[in-house]
Amino acid sequence: MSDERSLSYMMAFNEAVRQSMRADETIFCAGEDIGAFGGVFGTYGGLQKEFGARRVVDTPISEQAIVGLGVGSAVTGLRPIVDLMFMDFICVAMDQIVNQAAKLKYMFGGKATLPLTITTAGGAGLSAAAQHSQSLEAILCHIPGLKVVYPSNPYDMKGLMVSCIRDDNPTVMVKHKRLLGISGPVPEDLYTVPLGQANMLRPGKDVTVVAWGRMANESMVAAEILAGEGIDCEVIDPRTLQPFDTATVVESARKTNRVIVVHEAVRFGGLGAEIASQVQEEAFDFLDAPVARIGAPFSPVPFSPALEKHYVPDAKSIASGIRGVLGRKSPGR
Amino acid sequence: MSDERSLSYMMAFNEAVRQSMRADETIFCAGEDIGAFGGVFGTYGGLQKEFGARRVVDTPISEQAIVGLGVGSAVTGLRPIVDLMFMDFICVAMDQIVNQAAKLKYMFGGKATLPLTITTAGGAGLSAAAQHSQSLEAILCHIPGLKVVYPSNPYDMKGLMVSCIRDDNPTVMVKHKRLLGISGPVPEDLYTVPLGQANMLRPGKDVTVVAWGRMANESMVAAEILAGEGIDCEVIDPRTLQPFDTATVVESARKTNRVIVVHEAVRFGGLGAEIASQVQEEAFDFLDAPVARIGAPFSPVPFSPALEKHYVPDAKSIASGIRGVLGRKSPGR
Amino acid sequence: MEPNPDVLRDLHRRMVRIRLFEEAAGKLAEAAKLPGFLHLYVGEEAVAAGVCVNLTDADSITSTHRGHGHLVAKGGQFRPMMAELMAKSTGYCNGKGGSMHISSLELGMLGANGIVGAGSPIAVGAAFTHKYRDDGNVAVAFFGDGATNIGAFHEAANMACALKLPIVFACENNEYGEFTRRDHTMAITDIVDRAQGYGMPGVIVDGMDAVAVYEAAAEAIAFARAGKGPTLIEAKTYRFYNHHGVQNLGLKYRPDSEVEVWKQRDPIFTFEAQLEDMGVLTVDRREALWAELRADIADAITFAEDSPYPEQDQILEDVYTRMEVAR
Amino acid sequence: MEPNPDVLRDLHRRMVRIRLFEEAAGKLAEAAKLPGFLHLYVGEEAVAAGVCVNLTDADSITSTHRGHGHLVAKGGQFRPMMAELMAKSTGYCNGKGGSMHISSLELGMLGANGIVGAGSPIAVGAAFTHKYRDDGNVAVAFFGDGATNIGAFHEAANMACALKLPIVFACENNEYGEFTRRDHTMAITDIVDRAQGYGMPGVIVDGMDAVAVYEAAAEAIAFARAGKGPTLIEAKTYRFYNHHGVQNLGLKYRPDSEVEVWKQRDPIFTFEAQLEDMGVLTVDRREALWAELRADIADAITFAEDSPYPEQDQILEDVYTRMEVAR
Ligand SMILES: Cc1ncc(C[n+]2csc(CCOP(=O)(O)OP(=O)(O)O)c2C)c(N)n1
Ligand SMILES: Cc1ncc(C[n+]2csc(CCOP(=O)(O)OP(=O)(O)O)c2C)c(N)n1
Ligand SMILES: [Mg+2]
Ligand SMILES: [Mg+2]
Repeated sequence: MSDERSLSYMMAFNEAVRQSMRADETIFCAGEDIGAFGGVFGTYGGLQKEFGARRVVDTPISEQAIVGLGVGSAVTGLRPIVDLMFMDFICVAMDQIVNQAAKLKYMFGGKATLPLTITTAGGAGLSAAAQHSQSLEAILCHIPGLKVVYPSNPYDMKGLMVSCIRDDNPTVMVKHKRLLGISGPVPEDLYTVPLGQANMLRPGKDVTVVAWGRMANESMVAAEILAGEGIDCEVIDPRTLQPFDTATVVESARKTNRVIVVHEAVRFGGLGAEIASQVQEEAFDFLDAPVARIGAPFSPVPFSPALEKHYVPDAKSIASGIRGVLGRKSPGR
Repeated sequence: MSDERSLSYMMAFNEAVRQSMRADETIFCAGEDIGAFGGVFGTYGGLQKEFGARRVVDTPISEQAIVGLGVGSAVTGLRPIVDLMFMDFICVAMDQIVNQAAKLKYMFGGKATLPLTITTAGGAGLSAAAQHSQSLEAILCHIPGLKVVYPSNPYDMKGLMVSCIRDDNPTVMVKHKRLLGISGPVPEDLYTVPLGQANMLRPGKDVTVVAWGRMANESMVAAEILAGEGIDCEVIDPRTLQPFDTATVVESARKTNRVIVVHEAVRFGGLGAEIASQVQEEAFDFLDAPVARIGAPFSPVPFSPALEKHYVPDAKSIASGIRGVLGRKSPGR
Repeated sequence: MEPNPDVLRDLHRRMVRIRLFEEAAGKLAEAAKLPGFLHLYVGEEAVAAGVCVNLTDADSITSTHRGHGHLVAKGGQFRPMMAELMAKSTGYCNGKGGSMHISSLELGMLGANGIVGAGSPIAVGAAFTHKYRDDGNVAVAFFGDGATNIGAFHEAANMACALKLPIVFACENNEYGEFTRRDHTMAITDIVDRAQGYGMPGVIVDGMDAVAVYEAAAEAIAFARAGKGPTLIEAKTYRFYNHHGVQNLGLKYRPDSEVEVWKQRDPIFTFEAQLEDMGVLTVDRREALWAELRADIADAITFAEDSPYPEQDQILEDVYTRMEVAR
Repeated sequence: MEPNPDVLRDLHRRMVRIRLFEEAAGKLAEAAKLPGFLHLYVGEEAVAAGVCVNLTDADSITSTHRGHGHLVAKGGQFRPMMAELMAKSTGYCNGKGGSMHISSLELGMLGANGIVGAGSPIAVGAAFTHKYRDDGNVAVAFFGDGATNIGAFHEAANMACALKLPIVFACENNEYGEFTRRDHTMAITDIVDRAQGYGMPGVIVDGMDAVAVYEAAAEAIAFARAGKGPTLIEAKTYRFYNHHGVQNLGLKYRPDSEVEVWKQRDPIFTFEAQLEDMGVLTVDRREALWAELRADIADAITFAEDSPYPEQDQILEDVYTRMEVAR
């Protein structure tokens, strides 16, 4: 059965782009090193070979012009996929993303469509230090006009990427660097995972854990650990961060009465704050404890693995955070 | 008495810079049109005349290089003040702000000081449309390494600006465009308002209102309106948004049991989310209602005054938001 | 590429349309009838007209904060333009964009832009589409002298050359960026000196002379249409009014004498004199044209004034293109 | 400005120090002893050495992702460098920066930088300080060919010229940006063609020839110290190893033959042959030098290996400079 075929997160991305490009001549890709070389993470591997340099374009190191290329070609009728190698580099192109791509339709009174997909790689865990490890999704989610997805597994990767490409709005697809190699079942056909729909990774009754990207997987490990302690976690992966599927999270909160949000970004001002705020707004009377948040400490990402391993939340720290929400102590703390 | 001298918000800024420059030869200013012309908002008026073109520098339209000029001169021993005319333009310079200024000290293992002040003008209300009206403070506050201030009155403006200049870290001073002309008492001497200390604008017992910049003033008007209805608001202006004075807000929350945060930025992902999250974390058992948030709807800032006036929160919408927190209906709703 | 009489009259008409629109907008602004910022194009008409006479609606242009002139030159209609400036729902952008974001995609005008330099990368994208589709169309990026100091311009220029796109970079060098003289912000005399650093031809043209602009643009556009890549055109020009609004209310930043010298070279009046000498335009015809267009302006103002403002519930419209849920 | 024998020996020593450091780092990386990314400078030693021989600790430089060579050339010590690469608390950045952010402010080395092009605006700031203080010092911005396509470089170059700052822009043109050939990303042959667009002199130099680099840099630096403004130097060079790491493990992007041709021009070995011909360096002295420096490297590795990692509680240190509460 095709559904049982296993593919890596990276190749799921690649297949989403490849199959979409086969189906739609208006799609092209552009970015640094994505053509002949296939991208520094290999995510664009082989696409130029199949589609040629006309449709898979190596660009200069010019992030502003790369996004501008996307904006201008999208508004004139193409369906561009442009790559910003590392999520940190969105800062270099921020004007084109925030002031142009996100606002153009609105400023034009709605008389424009911008079917643009921006792809990038986020997250820490490679000792890549402060400028190559950030999780900046909260910034993007604060900007009206953008959509943001952050898949945690190969199945969602393919389906979300296809949805991003087909979406008539500027979308940002964040790949987590540390997930590129993980494998999982990915159907061969061209399917979509709809934007804006959370995924219930694990039903449970004691506490709701909201987490995306690599943190979704770490949270699942934490849930396993806690299952052994008799704690039944419900783990929700929002998958799309903007628009955010509040309904699913609130419904869960009303059931479990306890919620914790986990993300890799620094805690202060992270997306966890928005989610926590919404949950207490909409499920106030159901909450038995404050909505908790786990995120990185308030510092840039340190280079040394000796520090980075404590910096990034992991199954262990998530488990102890969840115990905290339940008013339990972690062993040895 | 000098304390009773009245000065505009704009001139309070100007005086802070002027007096600081007189006292410290390492301070200089750079930005577009700030020299001969005194800045498009007049905030740098007359400084080049007093200090010469060596210390008050007209730059090319090059926001990245303007901030870079600040970073490089700060790390080599000067105390630069660099201006990004409109807050929206921080996006143009985002890499230098987020990846360079904010992180340099950390990446260098602490062996650097960066006494850099970035000044800019935020906020809507001038029909300046989507690219000249944004309130992007939440983005800056999410970045470890930066400090962010947003004064609501001339007294705080002068004192906070002096503190920013003297601070050995990169600080961002946001002036609200619509407050430039407001006047209030400003001492003539060189004083500071410490960074990280909220200001209790109005003590009250029924509900805590947290608001900054122009929203602090609108909230005060709302408080007056509500006083007539027997509602006693405590209004807190955090003044510094990063580091945020959580203690003052939480203390107030524990007293009033009801909190609402008001900001001009879009609600989703705004700083209100962080504040609401912190309050429910630290005052959970004291809250009689969810922490509420007022912010702009999730769209770019519309040009038409007919739309903008509904887009930006004002005393009226704040008052009805506060009534909501207290479980009361607004008249005619 | 000597322009024929039809082209000359077309150039003239476009310039007069710009002038009248801008003068009217200026008056309305002084009467506090236009909200927001207003950057007038008066004095620079020959540039937009000279370039756009060479374009069709299928060609793309990007513009600047000083964008009305470009839109008029590209065929913009007075009614929706005036309505947009007045923030009405009948404007080109339904009142959501205003002067600084005025646009008309049907006319290939991809928007005025409030961020200096940000239009050029977008023009690169439009040029990419034209090349990708092989549709024979081109993109033109308009921008000021000051904008050439910003990174986005540089990246756009380089990328366009690297990808050999059908694009023309049209620089309106009016010697100032806001209130600061150009020679304070760059150490070169001619913007066109930047062309060689990207590997494209660069040409200087008298921006007060519509025919000179027309000829240079015709050549550059033909070059682009022929697949030979970008050109940088530097048009030396001048704005007659203040950076924004009409009169300068702040500190003086330009000597009156300088303004006067440039006004002597008014691109419309000098051109009209030439056209009359050449017998292409009679006094009667000229007067009739101005009268006709003045009436159009009056009509547009009435239209705009009579138009409704957008309604509050439109705030949340147009942020996203709504997608069918199942697809 | 013919270099005297002392300068020649200094150039040589700096180059050998870079080579040995980089070869050692490459070996450690292959043995998985270095976390993170590693961009080796091998092949380009003549550029950093040729420039930095002209500088003192009071002069400032900014660097790139490929920054070890610059730091060594500026006087960087092996121990804290190696410790930094090994992520130890005794490193130049206490293990917080790593290869990509290695720095030493005492040596005027304002940091390797992970963002292509971002160093140049910072160098402009340093040059501003030098001019402001009138201290006679200069700033040098090192960057690659690929970096000249990014906006930040452009803004920095233009601003430096507009403000006439004491700065040298030193471009290491190694013909590739990561895995993409330069001619795919720009339509010009020589980076130096960009200089004229800013109004500064531009000079091309053989980046495999330390003396040539030295002479060009000496002139440009003297020009800057004399208050005459910036210069762009383009050094044609080549990296012998992969973009990052040592061997290319992915798709082949450079022909072996091309690499070979450049390796024939090894900047150290060709220089040593010259120095021996000139009698400036004897075989004995050369061998003694390599041996001495090899021992230094071995010592640095031991030092680094024996050093402790930073402790968890250091994560939240160094984010801010703590301020006295009352001041
Ligand atoms: C990125 C950015 N920086 C600064 C501004 C403020 N600003 C608006 S117009 C302008 C001057 C532009 O000069 P130029 O490009 O020469 O165009 P001109 O106004 O002369 O037509 C400036 C600095 C802006 N809108 N965007
Ligand atoms: C803004 C930005 N874009 C992309 C990258 C990824 N990147 C790292 S090095 C590099 C190539 C740089 O080329 P060049 O400037 O020629 O320097 P070289 O590596 O050849 O020394 C790229 C694209 C980056 N670090 N920063
Ligand atoms: Mg200009
Ligand atoms: Mg290179």
